Amino acid sequence: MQVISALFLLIGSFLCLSGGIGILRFPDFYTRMHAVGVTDTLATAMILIGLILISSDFLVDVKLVIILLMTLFISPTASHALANAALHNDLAKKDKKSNDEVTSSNS
Amino acid sequence: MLIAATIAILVVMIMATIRAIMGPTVYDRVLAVNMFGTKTVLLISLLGFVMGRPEFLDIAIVYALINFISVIGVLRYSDNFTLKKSEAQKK
Amino acid sequence: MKDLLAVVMLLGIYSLLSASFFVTMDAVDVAFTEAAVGAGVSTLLMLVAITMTGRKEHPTRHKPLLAIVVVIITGSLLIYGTLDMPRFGLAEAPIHQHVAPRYINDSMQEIGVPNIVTSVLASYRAFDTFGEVVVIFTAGMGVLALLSMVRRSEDTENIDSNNYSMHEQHLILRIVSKMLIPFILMFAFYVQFHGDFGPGGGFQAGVIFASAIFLYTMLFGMNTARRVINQAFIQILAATGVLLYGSVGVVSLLNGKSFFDYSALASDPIAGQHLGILLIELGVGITVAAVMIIIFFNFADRRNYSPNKDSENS
Amino acid sequence: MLIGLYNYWVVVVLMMVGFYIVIAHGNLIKKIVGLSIFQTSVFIFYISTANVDGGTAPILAEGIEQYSNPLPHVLILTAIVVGIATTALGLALAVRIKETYGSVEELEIQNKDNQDC
Repeated sequence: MQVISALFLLIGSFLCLSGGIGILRFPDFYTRMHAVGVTDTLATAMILIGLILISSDFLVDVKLVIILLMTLFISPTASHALANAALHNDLAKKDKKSNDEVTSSNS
Repeated sequence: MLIAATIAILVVMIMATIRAIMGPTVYDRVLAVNMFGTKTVLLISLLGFVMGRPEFLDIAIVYALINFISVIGVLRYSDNFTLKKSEAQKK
Repeated sequence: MKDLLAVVMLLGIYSLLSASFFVTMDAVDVAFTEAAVGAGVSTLLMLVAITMTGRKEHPTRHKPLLAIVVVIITGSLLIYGTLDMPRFGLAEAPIHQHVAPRYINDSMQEIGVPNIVTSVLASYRAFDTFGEVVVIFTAGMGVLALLSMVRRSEDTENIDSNNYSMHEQHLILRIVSKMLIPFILMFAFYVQFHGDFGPGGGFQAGVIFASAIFLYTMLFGMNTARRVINQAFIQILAATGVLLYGSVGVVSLLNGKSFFDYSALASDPIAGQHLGILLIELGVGITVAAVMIIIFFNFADRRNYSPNKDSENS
Repeated sequence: MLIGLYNYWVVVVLMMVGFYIVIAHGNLIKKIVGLSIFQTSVFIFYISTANVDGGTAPILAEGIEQYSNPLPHVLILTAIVVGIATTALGLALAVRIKETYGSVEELEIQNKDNQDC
């Protein structure tokens, strides 16, 4: 049990880190959003499952499952709302422009 | 392993903070704050296990909820700014 | 940083961080409160205020040099003062010698509640907490006095249609929130009544309850929320909480014990303590929730109406 | 010996950051933000003094001997909620000032006052 839990925790930490690198390194908002939105949910699920495997108390298990369920609901909803709001406010145009400027200045 | 995961989450939190400080647009910042919130939930549940007092899990639940509320709040009111701006431009 | 919106968001991160700090310092209840208050309510209130006062800070002529000198002098004096303080985490520090041992060793026999923070908050220092609740109530009344305004009916339709179009945009958000809000309310009650055994209590529960209402207000519009929660009703509720708290003290006074000595409430002292703590936490929860809702509603109302008022004036 | 005092220094630094914001910035909202940073530094001060080496959260449980000091926790718990209530009051004042003077910048408010006199 310990080994499996450690494996889950390891995968979770790896996903977290890749999401963190994604939010720092990606060039514009939507790609960052992609990096975070995808890794966040899975990483949270992995780490919580890892914790469930090593906990011995039933109440603790229940609470962890509640957190897991809520993350599964909330995280995609928040990402959706964020992307929706950004799209509605014409962020895409601005960002593309600024990216074009950046790439042209780089090249 | 718990400690390793905690450290990984701390590193990611630092990264999210950097993005929140740099973030060229409001949405980048909201994204970073949201990510920071989910990582706090994980950090607190991990810390509960590291210290051997899993009572901390209640706090993690509160965080998950409050984080959602504050993201919605920021979007609702930042929407308002942009709406006002676009109306002003139309006029 | 000139963009106040960014400042507020960083303040949110700061508060999340300080709550994590409280967790590592074993202050579970404090972390709970900071989680509910700092990240949620205070960020929201700041945001609403910024929508009214303007988002950009004007570049003003600063005299930072003088300020920096003052700050550095004060800071170094304070650091000089800390040199005599006891070492961090020292078990023999004076703060741990005075009343804390009694709370830790005897509270189980005297109060019968596992969470020491709750027993100190609601029983040993009940009078202090009563003062705090009255301060919160007064602050709520202050906001009411400053910001409340007579609602005009002709604006209602306009705002309703605005909100309607907004709902259409956020369909997914609305459905998920509909599922979440009952859960948040349930959780608030859990925190309220489980405060004797784990982290939690009236203060936290009140804030969580209020944030569920905030979420509802933000997604379904002010008028829908007003229909659910009447302003007059919530004002009465805020006063009821304080009165409930105070009357528990008066009842124990009438039963021949001192003010807030709950062992007078029942024949068995421990049962009396339990009943007293339950009632007091309930009073605190009601007042905090009602005051937070009053504050938020008045800010949101002001925001909806002030543009019209400005155009009338100009 | 000195290194054991670092918690106080962190508090002092945070407190001074808040203090600097309050005295150096003209925007009232920003002053309130500075005040709340100042406030949090006081919270951190109290909570860090409550910590005991090897102690755990002050919720009585079987087999735990050393608890942290619960008294500062109680004080700060109520202080946080009172703090948000007073912050809300400050924000309400700022909103009213904005409505009356049309600005929340200290200088502009003073200029307007001088003109009226």
